[in-house]
Amino acid sequence: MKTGFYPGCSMKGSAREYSESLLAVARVLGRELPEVPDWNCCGATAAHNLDHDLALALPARILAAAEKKGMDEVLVPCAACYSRLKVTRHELLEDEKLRQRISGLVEADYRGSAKVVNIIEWLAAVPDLEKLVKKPFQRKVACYYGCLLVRPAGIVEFDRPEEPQSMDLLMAKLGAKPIDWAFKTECCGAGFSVSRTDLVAKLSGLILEDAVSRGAEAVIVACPMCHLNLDLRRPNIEKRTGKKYDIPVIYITQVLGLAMGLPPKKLGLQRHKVAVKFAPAESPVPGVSAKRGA
Amino acid sequence: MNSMEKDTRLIGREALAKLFAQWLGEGRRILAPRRNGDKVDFAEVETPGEVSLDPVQTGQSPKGALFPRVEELFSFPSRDGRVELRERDLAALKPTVVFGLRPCDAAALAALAAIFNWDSADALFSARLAALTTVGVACNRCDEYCFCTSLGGGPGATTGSDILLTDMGGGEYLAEVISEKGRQAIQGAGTLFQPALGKDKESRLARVEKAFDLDKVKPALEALFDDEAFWVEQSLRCLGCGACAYVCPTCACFDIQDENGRRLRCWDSCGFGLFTLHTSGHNPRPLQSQRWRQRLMHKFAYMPERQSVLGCVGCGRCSRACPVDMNILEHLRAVAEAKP
Amino acid sequence: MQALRSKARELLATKTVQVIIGYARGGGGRARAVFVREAAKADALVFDDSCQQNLAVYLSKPEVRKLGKAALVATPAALRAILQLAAENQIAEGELLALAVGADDVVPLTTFAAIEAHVAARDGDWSAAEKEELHKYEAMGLEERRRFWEEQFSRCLKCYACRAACPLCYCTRCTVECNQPQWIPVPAHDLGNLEWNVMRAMHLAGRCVDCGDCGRACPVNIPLHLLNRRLIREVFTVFGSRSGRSAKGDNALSTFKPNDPEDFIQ
Amino acid sequence: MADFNPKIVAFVCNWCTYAGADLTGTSRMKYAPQVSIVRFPCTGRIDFMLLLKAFAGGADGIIVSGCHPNDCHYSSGNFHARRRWVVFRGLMDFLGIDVRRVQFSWVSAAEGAKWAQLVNETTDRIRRLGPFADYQRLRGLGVG
Amino acid sequence: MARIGVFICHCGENISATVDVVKVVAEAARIPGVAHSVEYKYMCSDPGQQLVKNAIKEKNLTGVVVAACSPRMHEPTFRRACAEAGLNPFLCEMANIREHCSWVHEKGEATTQKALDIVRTLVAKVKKNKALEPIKVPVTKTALVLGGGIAGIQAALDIANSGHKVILVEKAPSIGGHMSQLSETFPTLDCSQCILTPRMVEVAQHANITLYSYSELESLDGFIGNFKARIRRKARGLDEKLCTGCGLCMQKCPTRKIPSEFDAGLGLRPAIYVPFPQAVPNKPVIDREHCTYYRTGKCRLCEKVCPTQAIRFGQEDEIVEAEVGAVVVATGFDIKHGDFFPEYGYGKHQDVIDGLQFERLASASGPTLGEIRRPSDGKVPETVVFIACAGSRDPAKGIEYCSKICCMYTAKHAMLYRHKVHHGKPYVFYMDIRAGGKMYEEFVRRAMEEDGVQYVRGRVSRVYERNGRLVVKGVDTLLGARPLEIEADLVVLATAGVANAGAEELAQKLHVSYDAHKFYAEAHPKLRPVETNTAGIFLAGACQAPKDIPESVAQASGAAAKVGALFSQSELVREPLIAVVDRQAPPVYSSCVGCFLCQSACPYQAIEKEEFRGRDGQVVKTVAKVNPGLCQGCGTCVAFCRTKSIDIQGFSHAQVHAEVLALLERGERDG
Repeated sequence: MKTGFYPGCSMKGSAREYSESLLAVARVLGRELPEVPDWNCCGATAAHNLDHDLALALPARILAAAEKKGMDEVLVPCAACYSRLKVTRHELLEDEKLRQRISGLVEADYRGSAKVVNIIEWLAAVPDLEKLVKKPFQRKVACYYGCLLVRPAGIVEFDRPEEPQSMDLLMAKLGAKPIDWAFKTECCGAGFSVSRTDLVAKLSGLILEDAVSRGAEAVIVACPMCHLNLDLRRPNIEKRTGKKYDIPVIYITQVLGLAMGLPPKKLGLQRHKVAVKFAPAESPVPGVSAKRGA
Repeated sequence: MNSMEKDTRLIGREALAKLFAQWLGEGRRILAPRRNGDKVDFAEVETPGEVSLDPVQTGQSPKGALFPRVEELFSFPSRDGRVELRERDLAALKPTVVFGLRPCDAAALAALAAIFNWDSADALFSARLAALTTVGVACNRCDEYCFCTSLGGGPGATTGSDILLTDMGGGEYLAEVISEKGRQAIQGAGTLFQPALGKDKESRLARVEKAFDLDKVKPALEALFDDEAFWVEQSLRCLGCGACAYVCPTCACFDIQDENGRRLRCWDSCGFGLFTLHTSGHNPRPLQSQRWRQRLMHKFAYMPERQSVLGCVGCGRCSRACPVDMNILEHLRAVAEAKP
Repeated sequence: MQALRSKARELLATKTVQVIIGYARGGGGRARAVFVREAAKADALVFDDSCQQNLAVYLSKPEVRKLGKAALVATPAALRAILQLAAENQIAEGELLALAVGADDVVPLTTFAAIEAHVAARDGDWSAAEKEELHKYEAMGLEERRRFWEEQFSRCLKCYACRAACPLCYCTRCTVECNQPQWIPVPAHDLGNLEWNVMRAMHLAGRCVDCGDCGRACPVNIPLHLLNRRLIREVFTVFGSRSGRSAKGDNALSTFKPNDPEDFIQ
Repeated sequence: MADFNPKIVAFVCNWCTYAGADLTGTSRMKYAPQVSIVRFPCTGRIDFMLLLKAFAGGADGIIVSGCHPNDCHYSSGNFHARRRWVVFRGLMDFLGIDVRRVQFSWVSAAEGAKWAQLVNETTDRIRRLGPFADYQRLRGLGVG
Repeated sequence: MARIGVFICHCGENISATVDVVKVVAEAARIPGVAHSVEYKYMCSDPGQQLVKNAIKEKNLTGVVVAACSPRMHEPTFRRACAEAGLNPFLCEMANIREHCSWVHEKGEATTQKALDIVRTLVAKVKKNKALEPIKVPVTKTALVLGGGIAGIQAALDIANSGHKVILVEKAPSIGGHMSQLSETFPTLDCSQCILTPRMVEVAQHANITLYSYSELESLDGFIGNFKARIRRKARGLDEKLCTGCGLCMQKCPTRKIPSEFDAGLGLRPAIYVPFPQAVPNKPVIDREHCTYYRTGKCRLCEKVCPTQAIRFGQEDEIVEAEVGAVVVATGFDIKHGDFFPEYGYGKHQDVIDGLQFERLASASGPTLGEIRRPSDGKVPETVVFIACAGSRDPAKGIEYCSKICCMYTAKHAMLYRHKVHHGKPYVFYMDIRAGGKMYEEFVRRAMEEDGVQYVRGRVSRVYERNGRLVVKGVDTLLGARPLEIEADLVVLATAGVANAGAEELAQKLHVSYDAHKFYAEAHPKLRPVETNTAGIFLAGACQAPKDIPESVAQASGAAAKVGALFSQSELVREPLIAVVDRQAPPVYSSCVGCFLCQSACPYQAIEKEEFRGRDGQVVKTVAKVNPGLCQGCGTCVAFCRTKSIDIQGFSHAQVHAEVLALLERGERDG
């Protein structure tokens, strides 16, 4: 099983800590994660609003490259990229004529042997992960899946679209206590994270509010967009709700890293806007500056 | 035919090659024993080099030259319900030289002719026969299955051959020109031959011991006809396939089939259960033992009676071909020595 | 061989069976079938590598059946044939016993169960040579294979020695003998020969016990057993069943699994 | 080969594919006219000998189609047929006969469109393969 | 010599538009054996049929080919016509030059040529056709009805009332089915029990009906008119003859806290119980899973208190066998419990319930005696949200089809709620309202207009708990797709109607086909809605698809009528298109060698063994024989037969062989 790694733009930018933590964790798991050679933008979110062919061509080129390199699966940690790649794979395999046309466009033939997996699928496939847990992450966590990881159900065919469980199960393995809450798959406003920050504040606010009101100590995410909106946009949220929220937003890979006992710095925890520290009862996660703000 | 004075000469390999060329030039086709894998059978050849005379016998007899496995007698193409009758163009039959057949096979031609032209002359067969010239090669070897001598034939017998060659060693053949046809076949090739200078073939011929007394066979068969136990015993091993009949140089049973507007004649065998099956479902020869009896009776009792010729020449092919080692020689001995 | 002869003597003397169907020395070093009915004649029996014929073929011959209960000197293939014949209701328990001849012993197998066990215990895969033989033809290109078989079949005489020699061609009316309608042309021309040989192979699919007698019997040396071999493998690899292993077993083609492969079906 | 008009025979079951082909008609979908249908109660009834007969008679291609698995009007006829075709194809291929000339398919009574598509695709394939000369030639061979 | 008549139909323009009919007529006339070849505008019309009849008489035809539409359309028509003209109907074949030719090809030579090919093929076939006589099989005039819901009850009563015996099998302890669980019924709001129980009693008392409650079908063999059913009577744990149904055992049973199936889990029942007071038969069963005695080996309290010593702990299941001539399948449906929509929180929040549970809450005989009280705390809900299409019409997450009954019962529920809780606020989220049916639309309007039920056109995205109340998050698409949140006390899901759990297994026992959703398939969606593809087995009620009461009853009566028609004759006439095995005079008897490969291939166990004995009485031959009653004519055996000893009438070797050759003739026929 040869797994390729498609970082996409955010993993190299706003979500550096996501890929840092992923790679750190992969190292412990003894998994190679070579990047898909000469990868390009997945096209989210602009392409599919503008040109259907383009929206398919961009991911098709990525997948073809991976396939050419003999990769059996491509790990796509960013939910947005994941969605694009998964949708493209689906459409091309459904329609041979389309597949040929798009293959022509990108001058590379994608036959579908390289599969697309998201971070949860990938981690869930690791045999007895729990054995690697050194420091159980004993926190009440709200597993936030966001919109793209599980939708459209018919295409991603991953978990239950409205009431997903896979991340909760993963967290439980790491010692955390997933809470039952209502906003697991509600929209964080990613589409508007630049253009309409007020909407982002509103939508993400509802998410935080529900998580906090049900006693969550951390929101766990598997998507750079979600993280950006719940973490970086925290001031906007607080401005809109007039409330303060200390609840940190942590990548699933970071939680795993912490549970494995990796140093927080290696996991890029210090990069978060909202400091990863917990109620005084617990000692703050070592090595992370407690100060707020950038 | 053989009333004329003996014409005997010598011919060498190279000359033989020239003779082949001449035949081909005259528009004849040459059928001769040719090796195909581990089998040697009659097939079209152009040079003596292709001919393989080493085995005692070819797997199949040359009877196909006169009586092919499947042949079209005439055709009746139909279009939109209108039927037209097309006779077979006998003139179109290619003159043929069968080269390298053994004296037993040559003798078999007489048996075939006797059947096909018995009550009425078979036009197609006769035309094929007329266009056929036989150049036999005497046997200088034989095997345990040969018994020509028991049936009045012999390794050097000339009956049925238009020319008979005997390998005298050193690439030299003694050529006996036996018939008019034979003479025609070497017309204008006189220079290819040397005089025989009293060379005698006898020394070169194989020794085939007499295996039984033929005179006893026919009466014994007739006496044994109703001896069911005898025939069952004789044929217990027989599986009733047609191998013996189909390799036999004299077996002439055939079936008529209409197919895609053609009337075809194809080989059949009295060994098959279907051979005597009536439309009613009744079969006068339901058992293999009866069919085996029929095989022997037909060759050694009925044919001598009706066509005054034996239905067997002792080539031994059937015994060699039989998947279960039925050896006709043994069975004939058994008949001859039977005490009914 | 001595063991075989004494066993035969015993079986006949004790009237356990009326006939021993075995091998005797034939012409030209060949072995041939023999039907021994008196203990005194048991010494005619031989058993060596020349004993190839599948004697089970005689179990459906009326004249042989008339001889009474038989003991059959059985090669492994003959044992399989007996089981297959039983599975196809052609012979019944107790009608015969099989003599499985070993290196220096002979094992009488009186029940089908015993035969099944004996076969199962010695069941093996084809020899490397046998596999190679089959592979040789499969390695050919499609066209090359077509030419090969066309040449082979062009020699076929329709003498039906293959059918006669086959222990499972016991039908009293063969498809080739049906003329209302005429399924297969009677003449031995190329089309008739192809259809005959396809039909023969198909009708043995899931039934052939792989004795190779069809090929051995052919007077013009057509490697007919290859056709059966090819289908034996097909049936085994695709349906996982092998004929001649059970006296009850259903024929692979008259049974099915709902999830049988169908990748070739659009 | 574009101008070559193949002869294609379709052996279909009465309950699914024949009805499906009827539906193609009632829906007025068009397809290539080279295919002619022979109706059987069930694919289980279809003797492999008939396929040989069709080829011998000059067919360049054959379609065999019936009910989808579990839909068989006789509950299991198509399952038996399926096994038969597995073996038959194996043999054909071994004899050097191009199995692409026989198209097996499941077409239900509701799949009028699929029938049209099946016929058209098969016709195209047979066109590409050309006349089945190798087989039709055999009719003439081996007669003295 | 054959004298075939060919009759080519224009079908108005349907054929003649693309096929040169005149040419086909001319060409057909030249086919060997064709004695008569004509065309006509509408061959199926009376004059058209007359054409055929006259020709048969005048030209004394030996066979008829009608080149027109699909045989599936008009074969019976023309076969009848032939019969009327004195020609055996099975000497008539149809050449399908419409569906398979004129409709699917463009006008042109190729199309005309194909039409001719088809005609030639059928001419070749019909020349080989044989005159066949219909098969007669006896009919056992007893019907087996599976399922004691309203459909089964109706079917059983109708058949019984027409004077035939009925065996009614119900797997539950009592008949009544889902209808007995309902509170009131739309559109009239009359009490379900009130109209149902009299029927139940009638069943129990009817002289022609044998009721096996708490029983299930074990197996069904045989064929139309001659089925053999094996029925498992599950052990009730008591002697029904002795039990008077006094109910003492139930009062005394110490194990009382078992969720009642009848109350959809909202009520409790003891371990020995009748599902509901009006149960028929009114005899309890012991639930061995919960019964203290079966669990611990102690108790036997019921045995002690039983005034008639009816309790039988040792009782075992009993198999009864019955011969029946017809079967009515009325096994009903189920509503999808649990969740197509986990986000609605069914099973997570006690106060999210399904429609059936609401029925029980609203039912006077229910756990709350008809008061609407929510399960969690028994409070009367102030706000109730009803969610329609909770799974139906949702290919992505639920099922494609419309469950049909939900729109109506949801309206009913909302109404009943308002009638019982006057100040309550009922909301209904819906996609569309499907109220097709007599007085249905009016009924829904009443709910909206008179009972003030709030209908919101939109879907609900999730239901979650927020400080003690259920938040229903949805959208109102009629008010500009405005997101909408309603805080409710009770949420009722109109979950989809689905096939019974055991539906597939039963279908296999019965050899009837079923659709992708495991609902039983009718023989024809429009014209044979109550028959299955298996002759003699009929459908009634929701086992075929979700149905409301009137529909189920109507179909049940329909099925009963079919059974009546079947039972109206003592012999059943079947088409003789079945397999037969060759027979010949002794000593051959048959060309069959008795390998019996056909036997294991036959889907209907129709192949039997026949032994022939010689003069000495010894068996000389054992060959195959086809049971004409069981054979359905698939012909699978035929393709297996190496000796070609089995043939199938109507699709015989001779016929199909001739067809294939003729098809490929195309005029030329050179050597």
